Amino acid sequence: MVDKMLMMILIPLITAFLTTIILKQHKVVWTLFLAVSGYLSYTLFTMYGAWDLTWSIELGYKIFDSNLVLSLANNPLGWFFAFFASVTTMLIAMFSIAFNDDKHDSKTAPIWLILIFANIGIFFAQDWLMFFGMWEMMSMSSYFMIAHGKEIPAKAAKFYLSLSLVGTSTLLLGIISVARLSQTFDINASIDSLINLFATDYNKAILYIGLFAVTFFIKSAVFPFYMWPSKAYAESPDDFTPFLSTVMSKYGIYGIVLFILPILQNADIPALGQINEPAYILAVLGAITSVLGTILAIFETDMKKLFAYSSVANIGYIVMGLSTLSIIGIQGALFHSINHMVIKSAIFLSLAAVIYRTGEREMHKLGGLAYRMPLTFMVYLLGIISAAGIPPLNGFASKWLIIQALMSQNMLFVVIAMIFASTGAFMYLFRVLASVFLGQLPDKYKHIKEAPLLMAIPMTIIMLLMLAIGVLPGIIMKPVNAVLIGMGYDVQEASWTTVHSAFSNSDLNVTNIFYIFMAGAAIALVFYLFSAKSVKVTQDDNYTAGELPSDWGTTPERFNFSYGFYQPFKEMFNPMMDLISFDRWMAAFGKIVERISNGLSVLYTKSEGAILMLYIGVAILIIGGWII
Amino acid sequence: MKNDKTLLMNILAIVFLALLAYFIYAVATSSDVGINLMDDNVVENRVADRYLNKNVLDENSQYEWGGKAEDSAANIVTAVLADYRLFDTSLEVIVLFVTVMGFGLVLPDERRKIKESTQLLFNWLPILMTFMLLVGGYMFINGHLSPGGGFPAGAIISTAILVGILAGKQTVSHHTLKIVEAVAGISIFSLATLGFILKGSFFINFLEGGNIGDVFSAGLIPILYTLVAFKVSAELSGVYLEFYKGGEEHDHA
Amino acid sequence: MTMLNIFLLSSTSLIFIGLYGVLTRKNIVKILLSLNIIETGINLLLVAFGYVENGEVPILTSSESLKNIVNMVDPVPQALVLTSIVIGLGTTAFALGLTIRYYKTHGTLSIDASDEEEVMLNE
Amino acid sequence: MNSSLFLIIIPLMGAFIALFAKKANRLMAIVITLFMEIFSIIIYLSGKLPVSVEIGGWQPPYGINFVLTPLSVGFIILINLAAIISLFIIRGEKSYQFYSTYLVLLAASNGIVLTGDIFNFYIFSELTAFGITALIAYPKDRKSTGAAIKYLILASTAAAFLLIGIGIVYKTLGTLNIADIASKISLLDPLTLELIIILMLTGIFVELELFPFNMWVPKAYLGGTASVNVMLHGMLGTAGAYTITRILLTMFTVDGSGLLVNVNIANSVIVIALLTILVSEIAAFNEKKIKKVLAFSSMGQMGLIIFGFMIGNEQAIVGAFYLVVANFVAKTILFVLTGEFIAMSGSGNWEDMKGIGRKHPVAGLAFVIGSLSLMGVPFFAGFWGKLGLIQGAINGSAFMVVGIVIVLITAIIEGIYFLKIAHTLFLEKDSDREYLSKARVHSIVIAAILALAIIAIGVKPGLIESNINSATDEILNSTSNYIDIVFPRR
Repeated sequence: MVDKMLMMILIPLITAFLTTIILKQHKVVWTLFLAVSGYLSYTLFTMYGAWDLTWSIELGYKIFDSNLVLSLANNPLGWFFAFFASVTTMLIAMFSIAFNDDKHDSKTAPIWLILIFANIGIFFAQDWLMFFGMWEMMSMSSYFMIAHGKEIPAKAAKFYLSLSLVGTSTLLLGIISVARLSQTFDINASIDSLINLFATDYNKAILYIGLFAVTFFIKSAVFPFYMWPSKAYAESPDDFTPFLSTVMSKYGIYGIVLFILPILQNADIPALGQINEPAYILAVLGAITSVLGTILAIFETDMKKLFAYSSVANIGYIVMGLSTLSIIGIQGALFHSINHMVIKSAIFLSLAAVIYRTGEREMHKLGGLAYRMPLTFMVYLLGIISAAGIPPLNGFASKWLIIQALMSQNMLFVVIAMIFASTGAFMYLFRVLASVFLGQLPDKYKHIKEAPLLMAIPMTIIMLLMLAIGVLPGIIMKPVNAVLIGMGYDVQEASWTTVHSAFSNSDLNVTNIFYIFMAGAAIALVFYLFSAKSVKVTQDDNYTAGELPSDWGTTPERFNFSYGFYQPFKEMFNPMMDLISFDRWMAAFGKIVERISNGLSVLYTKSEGAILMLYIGVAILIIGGWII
Repeated sequence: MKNDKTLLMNILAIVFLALLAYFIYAVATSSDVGINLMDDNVVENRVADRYLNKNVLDENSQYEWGGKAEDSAANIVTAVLADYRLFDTSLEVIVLFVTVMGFGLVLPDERRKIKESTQLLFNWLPILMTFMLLVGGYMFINGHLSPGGGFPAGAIISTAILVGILAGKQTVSHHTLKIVEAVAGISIFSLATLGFILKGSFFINFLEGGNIGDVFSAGLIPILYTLVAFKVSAELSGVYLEFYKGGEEHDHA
Repeated sequence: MTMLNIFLLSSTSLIFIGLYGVLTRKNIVKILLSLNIIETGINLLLVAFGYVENGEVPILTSSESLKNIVNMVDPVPQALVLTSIVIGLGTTAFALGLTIRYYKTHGTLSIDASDEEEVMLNE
Repeated sequence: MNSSLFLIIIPLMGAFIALFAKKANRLMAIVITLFMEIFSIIIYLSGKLPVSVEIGGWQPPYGINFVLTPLSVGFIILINLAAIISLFIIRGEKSYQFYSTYLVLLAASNGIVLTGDIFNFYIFSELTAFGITALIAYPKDRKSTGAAIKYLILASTAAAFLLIGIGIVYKTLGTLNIADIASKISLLDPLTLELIIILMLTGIFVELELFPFNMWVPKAYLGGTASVNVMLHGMLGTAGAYTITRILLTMFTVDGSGLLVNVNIANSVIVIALLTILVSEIAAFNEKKIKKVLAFSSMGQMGLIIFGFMIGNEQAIVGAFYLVVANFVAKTILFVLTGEFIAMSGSGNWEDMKGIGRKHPVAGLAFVIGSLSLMGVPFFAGFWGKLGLIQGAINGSAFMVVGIVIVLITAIIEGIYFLKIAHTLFLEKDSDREYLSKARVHSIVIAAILALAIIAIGVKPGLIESNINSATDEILNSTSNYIDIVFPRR
C-alpha cells in the first residue's frame, strides 16, 4: 500500500499539473479541486490518533556529516491545523465551482493546489528543511495566487511578496543557525538545543528566536507587519480571500505554537511578572495588533479590506492567548484559531457571493441586499454575531478563555486592549451589515438573485458549523486537548459541552447558555412581530438643505450614511497611523532602491568610466591586500 | 563642465597610477625573506636552463655543434617557440586568424577601387616584389638558425602583396588567399595530429632532427614555419585587400 | 644603476603612460594607441625579465657559442614576447576594424557616443 | 588520454573548413559540438581521470600540459552543453565568419579549462575574448558595435595586467606550469606574491564579471543575439568559474588547502564579490530590458559563486559548485526563452511580454522554474548551493556572516524582480498588441528539459553529489589531486 503521508502531498501536486493541461475546462478543474480537498479532509479524518504515521526521503546531500533526510510525520498539532484547514478548503472549493464561471474564472486552480500541497507539508514537516521548503512553496505560490494574472493585484502582491521574501530569508538564517547548534535539522532537537542555549548565551538565543519570530509574524500579520493583508486580501480572487484569511493567516500561529512556545515554556528565562520577558513582548505585540487591526477596520470603506484588518485583530487575540503560556490561554488561542477559520470563511464567502452578484466592493455603493439575498444575509449575520463573541455561537467561548487566561496572569493592560478590540469589533461588523445588507436597495441591484445553489450549500454548512461549535465546543476542544497532551501539558480529555476555565467555580456549560439564548431570541421574535413596520425610502433620500448636491460641488454619495461612517474617529487616530504605517517605510525604501538602481544602470551604460572602474577595482585589491 | 570632467579623470588617473607605482616600489624594495621581484635573473633556476642545454628529456645528455640533440634548432628561441612550446605558437596562428576574420566581419562595406599609380612604382613592382618574397622566404626557411621565423616572414611577404596593390595591381584574389589560409591552417593541425598517430603525442616533432646548424635540421620546424609564413601572409594580405573592391564578394548576413 | 634596472624602469614607464592614456583619452584611436604603448612596455618588460648582465644571444652560431651557454640570456621571455606581439597585432587590427565600424554607426570616434545606445533603442 | 587534445584540434580544424562549407556550416558546427560533448563525457566516464597529458612529448614543466581531472572535465561537459544549446537556438546566422569564430571560441573555452600552463591559459583567454567580441559585434548595428569595442578595450587592458603577472611569475619562479608554480609559491617574498596575485586577479576578474571590472557586461548581453548570450553565459561564464578554482584556489593556496595564501587578498576578493552581488541585484531591480536584467543577474550569481569559493570550507565549496551547476542550467533556460520572447513581442522590454506565458504555458512554467532556482527556493537546484553557502559562511568568521546577511538581503531584491517578470508573462495580453511570431518549438523543448533537470537536482541533490564531492575534494587537497598528478615522481 502506498504511504498515506506521501499520497497526501502527491495527490494535490499531481492534480495541479493535471489541471494545468485542462485549464480551460473550468467546471472540471474546480471539481477536481473539490475532490482533492475532500480526499484530504477524509484522509486526515481517518488519521486522527494514528500519531506514528511517518514518511521520509533521503536526499543524498551530506550535511553535518550525515545524509540529509526530509520527513513528514503525523502529530496532534499539525493534524489539528491541517484537518480544519482542509475542511475549510473543502467548503471553499465547493463555493469555487460556482464562483469560477465563464466570467469570473481566475484560472488559478493549479497554483491553489500547489498551495494546498505546501499546506500539508508545512503542518506535517518533521525537520526544518521540509518546513522551509514548503514554506517557500507556499510563499511563492501565494504570490501568484494573489496576483492571479491581473495588473493591479500584481502591485499589491508585490508588497506581499517582498515581505514574504524578508520572512523566508530570516527563517533560513534562523534555521541554519539553530541547526548548527543541534547538528541536525530535526525540529524537536533544535528546540532542545535552543533551550540549552538560553542557559549559556541569553542574547544569542533571543536573536535566534527573533529570526524565527519575524517570519511567523510576517505570515500571520502580527504588528509591525500588519499592513499586507489589507492590500493582498482586497486584490486576491474573491473565492481565494477566505482561504488567505482562514488558513494562510494560521501558518505563523502554527509556527509559534510549534517552535517558540515550547522554548519559552521550558527555557530558563528571567521571569517578568508571572510570565517571562519574551512572552510579555509577545503579549504586547498581540495587543497592539488587535487594537490596530480594529481601529483600521473601523475606518475602511472597502469591505474586503475591512475584514482583512478584522483578521489582523483576531490574530492579535490568538497571539495574546498564546503569550500567557498557560493551559487555558493556549486552549483559548487554538480554539479561537479554528473559530476564526469558520467565522471568516462565513463572512468572506458571503461577501464573495455579494461581489459575485453585484461586482462591487465599496460598501457605500451597496445596500439593502438582505431583501434580495436572504441566505447570504443570514450567513453573514451569524458570522458577525459569532465574530463579536456573542454567546450562542462559537466565537464566544474562545474569547472568553483567552480573557480568562490573561486575567489569571495579571496582564491587565493586555486585557484592556483585548476588551477594547472586542468592543471595537462591533463598530465595524455592524457597519458592513448596515451598509451592505440593510438600508435601501440601489436601483441597479433591484434584480439581483440569491447566490447559486453550489454557493449556498457551503455557506449553509458553515452556518450550521458555527452553531454546532457554539453549542458543543467539544468538537474542537477534544483535538485541542490532544494537542496540549502532545506538547507535554497535563490536561484532561475535554467534555463535549463544558469549557473549563482558569478560575475555580467558573467552568462554563455553553449548551445551557445556548438554551437560555434561544429563549431570549423567542421573546425578541415576539416583540418584532408585534411592533410597528419600517418605512422604505430610496438610498440617497437625504437632507441636502433644499439644494442639489451637485451645486455644492459634491455627489449624492457624499450624503450616503455609510460613506465616511466613522470620519470623526478617523481624524482622531490619523496622526498615530501616519507614524506607525509600515507600508510607507517600505514604499520609501523601495523608492530609494529604485533610484539607486537607475543610477547604477546609467553607470553601466557609460563607456568612458569603464576603465576607471577597472582601476578602482585594482585599487581595492591593492588597498585591501597590502595597506590594510 | 566638460573640462571639469577631464580634469577629474586626469587627477584620478594620477592618483591611481601613484598608488600603483608606490605599491610596485614597495614590492621592489621589500626586504622580506623569499624570492623578490628585483632579484637578479639567474637562468639556471629557470626552465630555460634545460632548453639552453637541450636536456629536457634526459637530464644528463650533452650536445655538440653539428651533432644531434633532442631539438636540433640552432636558434634556441625558435626551439622554445616552435618545438618546446609549439602548442602556444599554433594557437597564436589562430589568434591572428580570428582577429583578421573579425576585422573583415566588422569592416563597413564601402570599398575603394584599386587605382593606377605612378609609372615608376608600376615598373619597379616585379623587382620589389621579388626582393620582398626572397627576403620573406629566406626568413622562414632559416628561422631555426637565425632570428626570424614564420611570423615576420609572413608579414614581409604580405607587404609584397601590399606593394602590388599600391602599384595598382591585385596580384592574388581574395579567394586564393582564403584557400591558402585554410590549407595552411589545416596542415599545421594535421601535422600535430600526425604526431599523435605516429608517436602518440600531439604537436610532437616527429621528424628525424638532423644536425645542429644545418639548413635541413630541427625536424618539423622549417615545415611548420613555412606553413605559418603562408598563413600569416595570406591573413595580412587579406587585411589589405579588405579595403579594396575586387576581392571576393562577402556573404554578409 | 644596472642595465637591467634601466630596462625595467623604462618599460614600466611605458606601461604607466599607456595606462594613463587608456583612462584619460576619449578618442578610440588614441585609446588603442595607448593600449599599444602598454603592449610595447610589456614586451620590453618581459625581455628585461630574461636579461642577464653582459649576456649573449641565445642562438648557436658555432661551436664557440656552445661554451657560452651559461652566459646566454633567457630565451623563454623572448619566445613569449613573440607570441604577445602577434596577439597585440591581432588586438590592434580587430579593434581598428571595429573603430571604423563604430565611426560609421556613431558618426564620431568619441567613446562617449555609445552612452546613448539605450536612449536610441527606446525611441 | 593523449587523444583529449582532439577537444582543441577538431574545432580548430573545423574553423578552417567553415571558410568553405557555406550552407553546411551550421550542420558541421553541430556535429563537431556534439562530438565534443560525447567525447568529453566518454573521458569523464573512462575511469582514467585524473591524468596529466604532455603535449609535444615534453614533460612538464618544460612542455605544455593538459590536466584532466573530474573537476575540469566536468566543466568541459557543461561548456559543450551550452555550446550545443546555443547552436540550436541560432536565428538566421548564415555567414562563415560566425561559425568559424564560434568554433574557435569553442576550442578556446575548452582550452582554458584543460590547460596546465599559465601562458597557454593567457592565449586561450585572449582567444575567447576575440571570439566573443567578434560574435557580439556580429549584428554590426550600433549597439553591438559599441558593446564590442567597450569589451575589447576592457579585456585588452585586463589581459595586459595578466601578462605582466605571468611575466613576474616567470621572472621570480622561472616556470610557467601551474602545478609547478603552486608547489613553489611558498618560496616567494610575500609582497611580490601579492603583486602577482593582484595582477592576475585583475586579468581574470574582467571575464568573471565581478563588480568594478564588469562595465562591459550589460551592453555585451544586450548587443548580442540570444545564442551569443548563451555562449557568453554558458561557455565564457562557466570557464570563468573554473578559472577561479584553478588560478586562485590551486595556484595561490597554503599547501593546497583551498585557502588563499594572503588573508587580506582573500578578504578583498570577498568584498568585491559582495559588492558585485549588491550592485548587480540592485541594478537589476528597476531594469526594464530583460536581457540586461539577466546580465545583471549573471553578475550577481558569479559574485555568489566566488563568495562561496572564497569562504573556503568544505560546505561552502560544495555549495559553490551546486551554484555553478544550478546557475548554468537556470540561466540557460532564461536566455533561451528570452530570445524567443523578444522575437515574439518585438521588444526587449519585459513589460511588453504580457500574455506570452498564457500562449505558451510550458515556456512560462520553465521561466518560473528557472527564476525560482536562481532565487534559491527549496526543491529547485539553486537552493542546495545557497544552503551550502550559508552553512559554510556561518561556520566561518563574523565577516562572512555579514556577507551572508548581504546575500540574503539581495536575494529578496532578486526574488522581487524575477517573480515580477515571471508574473508579467501571465498577465492578460494588451488587446492592441499582436505577437510578431510564434515561439519555436525546439527552444521550448530545450527549456523544458533543462527545467526538469532543475527539479530533478532540486528534489534529489544526490544525483550529482558524488561529482561535486570529488570536485570539492580536488580543491581542498590540490597537492595530492593536482600537483602530484602533473609531477608523479614527487
